[in-house]
Amino acid sequence: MNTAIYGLLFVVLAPLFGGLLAGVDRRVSARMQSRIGPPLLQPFYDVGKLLQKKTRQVNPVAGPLLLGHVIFMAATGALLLGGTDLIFVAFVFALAALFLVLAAGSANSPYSFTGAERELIVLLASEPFFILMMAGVCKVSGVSTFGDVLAYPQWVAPQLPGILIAFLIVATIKLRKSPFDISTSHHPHQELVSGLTTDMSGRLLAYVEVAHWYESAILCAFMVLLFNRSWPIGLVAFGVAYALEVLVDNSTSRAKWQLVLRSTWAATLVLCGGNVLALFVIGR
Amino acid sequence: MDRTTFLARIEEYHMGGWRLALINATSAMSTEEQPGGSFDVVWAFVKDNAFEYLREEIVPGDEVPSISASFPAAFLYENEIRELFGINVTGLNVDLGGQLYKTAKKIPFSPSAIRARLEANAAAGIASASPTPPAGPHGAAHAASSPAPTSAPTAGKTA
Amino acid sequence: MKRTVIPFGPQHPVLPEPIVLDLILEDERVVDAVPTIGYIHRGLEMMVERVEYTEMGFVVERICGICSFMHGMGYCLSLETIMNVEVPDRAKWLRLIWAEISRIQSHLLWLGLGADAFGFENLFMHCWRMREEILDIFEKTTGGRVIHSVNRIGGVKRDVSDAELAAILVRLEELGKAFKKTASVFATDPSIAHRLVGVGVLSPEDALSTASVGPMARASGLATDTRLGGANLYDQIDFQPVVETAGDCLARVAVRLREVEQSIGIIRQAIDKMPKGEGLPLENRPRGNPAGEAFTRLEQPRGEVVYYVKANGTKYLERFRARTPTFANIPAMIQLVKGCELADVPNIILTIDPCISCTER
Amino acid sequence: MSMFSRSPWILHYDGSSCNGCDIEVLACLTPLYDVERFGVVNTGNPKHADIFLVTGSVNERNIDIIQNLYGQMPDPKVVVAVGACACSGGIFARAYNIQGGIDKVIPVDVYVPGCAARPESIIDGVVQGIAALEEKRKKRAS
Repeated sequence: MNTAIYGLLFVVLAPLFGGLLAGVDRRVSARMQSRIGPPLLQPFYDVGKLLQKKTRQVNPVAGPLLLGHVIFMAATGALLLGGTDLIFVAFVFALAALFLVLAAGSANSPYSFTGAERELIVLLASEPFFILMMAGVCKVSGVSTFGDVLAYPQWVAPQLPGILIAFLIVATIKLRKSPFDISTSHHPHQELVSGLTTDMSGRLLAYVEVAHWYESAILCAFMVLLFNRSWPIGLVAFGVAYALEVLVDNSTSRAKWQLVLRSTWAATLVLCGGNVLALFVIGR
Repeated sequence: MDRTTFLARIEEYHMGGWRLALINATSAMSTEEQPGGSFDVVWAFVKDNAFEYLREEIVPGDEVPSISASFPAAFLYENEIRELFGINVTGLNVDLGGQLYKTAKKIPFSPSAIRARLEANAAAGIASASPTPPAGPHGAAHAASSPAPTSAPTAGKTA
Repeated sequence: MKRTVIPFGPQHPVLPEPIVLDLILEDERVVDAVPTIGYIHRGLEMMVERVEYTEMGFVVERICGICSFMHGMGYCLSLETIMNVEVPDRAKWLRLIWAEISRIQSHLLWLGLGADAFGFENLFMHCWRMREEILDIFEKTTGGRVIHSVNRIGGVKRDVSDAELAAILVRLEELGKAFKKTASVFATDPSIAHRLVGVGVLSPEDALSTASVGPMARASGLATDTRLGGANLYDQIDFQPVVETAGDCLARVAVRLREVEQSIGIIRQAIDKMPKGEGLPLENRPRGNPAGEAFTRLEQPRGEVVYYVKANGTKYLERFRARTPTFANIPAMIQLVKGCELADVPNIILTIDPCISCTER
Repeated sequence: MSMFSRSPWILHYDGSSCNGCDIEVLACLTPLYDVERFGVVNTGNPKHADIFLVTGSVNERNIDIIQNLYGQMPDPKVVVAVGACACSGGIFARAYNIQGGIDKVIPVDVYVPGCAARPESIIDGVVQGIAALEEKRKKRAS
């Protein structure tokens, strides 16, 4: 009963959290570029405007697919906090991301399509990370739901150093930060125009934005999971990680997809896989 | 124009390691000698700080050989003079087929097009250059009375 | 292999100006590129029919808003050659100083755009912030930010006081310090190297056969610099052309980085050497109409520009022609784009520093 | 007051301009002018844009492009013609290949004068564009 309320709370509050985070991000980035930057609530203004705009659907399936993208992103968070099995959550998370790829791929524009192809490439490399991460957390704590891991009396993180480092790399992809923003980018000056989102307008683009807010909140929840004994420390850890991402975003150029693929696989297989493998070997 | 001598001179520049600086055409309006007008075409080359050019007088319809075999970059200039002046350049390595500028009016720099514009201006009372070329050592008469086109390349000034 | 055609342009965020490259891709590798231009073709060369030679300079300045000063200067130099006008010394020096300031402005602008193309927005912002300093100097001395209109046939329209020149030196000194930091980021950042090293390599032979000019040729080891001819007082300046040998995108960036510092040095020498004082003559205005022809060459930020002016003794010129550096560099660009990856296309296009409005006139 | 006034996204297209206005449009984004303060984003993608900034005049070749870009922008949308060339053809109005200002092809809501238009006036043009955007939204809603 209690956990279901947490799930509902996530659905309602996560967009606020994600939107505000995006607002802080834009302002901090602007400061790093010696600009003042937009108001803190700018992401909300943007989405509000997009909802008022006329929507051009290039393909009738794009709308439902993107709605699915938002719903499944929200569901991922709800299921996580609602006490569902962690591995299952990781799968739903992957499914949510897949909806965006399908929606972008359904548009008949080369930019959107190439963006979808690139997104799929990094998705294939990064989604196993979340499954391995969950496996690691379950192995260390011996329990398999969010609440139980948080109630576990010992720290999970010290036993998962590889996963913590890999988390930073994968989060760069998930948060669409340079150098790994190859499928779409927050600053729209790349060779694929706006990549995945090139053909989405009005309401559809708003869905993508909102889903992205959910995604940020889910990553934050994952961080709390890793720092299980105290959620304020988890939040701080996420804050530090996010600050690092912003710093890296502002001090690197966009990588090419081969490098992205190599580093994601390295993060997933070597760091994360190695970490989980070590747990099983030592734990035996 | 003397095609063989011209291409031989071009090849000399090529072998000498010169860089193609530009191919430039100028339309001269009709005169008594050339009722259809003519073109004054310059092929200019640069090496270190030296700037030299070959000059030919071309009558509309004359065939001008492409120099893209010796200077591959010439294709851009040759497509340009073909499209803007209507000069009949043959044997290009890259033929853009009139798609380079794609101007609203075809062949806008040709003697007849210039003449038509100037006459229209004069008729409408808009101040513009005179549709009849001034007599004297310069202008259209100059091109007609210029030395034999395949004479030694004139050393141009560098600025 | 599946082939995709990506229409790169005419409207594309990486390109501030319209040019079309139809990129034929196999996966993400470009197998062919077909260029189309003409979106900015105004036919301003033919405006000589209706614009008197005295006013044509203002049209020529607007061939391009980035090298506006140099275009105006080139036009005036051509007519001064035809009309045999001796330009006063101080005017010549002022032209040289403004020309070098234009070079710094253009290179900073380009470095920013280049950084933006490979996804380094922060560098873009910092380069453009420095560029605003240069624009401020321009505005103070000429009255315009991008279009200056200070050149006249026979000299320049405005004087810059000695005190102002000294102040410019101080500002450039400051700028030079800030620029050094930014330049070191371009030169040493590994993520930039990942995008630029070994990308779009132009060999010295290819640079010659594609008739490349300016930083494009100099990055491939050719020491071509029109300023070495010594015209326009450059014979009184001590400088060496900036040459790099790698021929890749990073080399082209490096040439421009070093040229910014070189230009600051040239301006310093010029201010040092020029005749001082108030009320020195600035122009010798010619009388009558020009007759004759002239080829004028200048080293613009993007490379050698060639002007051809033919006058027939009337107040309307018979022919004006500008062969701009980007026009000369397009064959090289097309050659480099073939065989590269989609992600490299913006870098290759931008490292030639394309100025399409120059190209199409 | 709706969200439109707080989040005008821009699409910039260079008609046949000399680059002067284009670089001034870009300069608006950079630290000295920083239009992102007002929520302005240079999208580079017609499907995301609210305000169409056009610099330079119209020639035969870019008519289709400008109409196409305008057509791709979802309603409500406004057009801001930046610089003398976009307003009337400017100094190039007399050139043979120029047909005139942007309003020959698409409806223009705001004209920004200048050769080249200064960043301050471009920002002013965008602000006026926002007001026009707001009106169009109201019309659509009613």
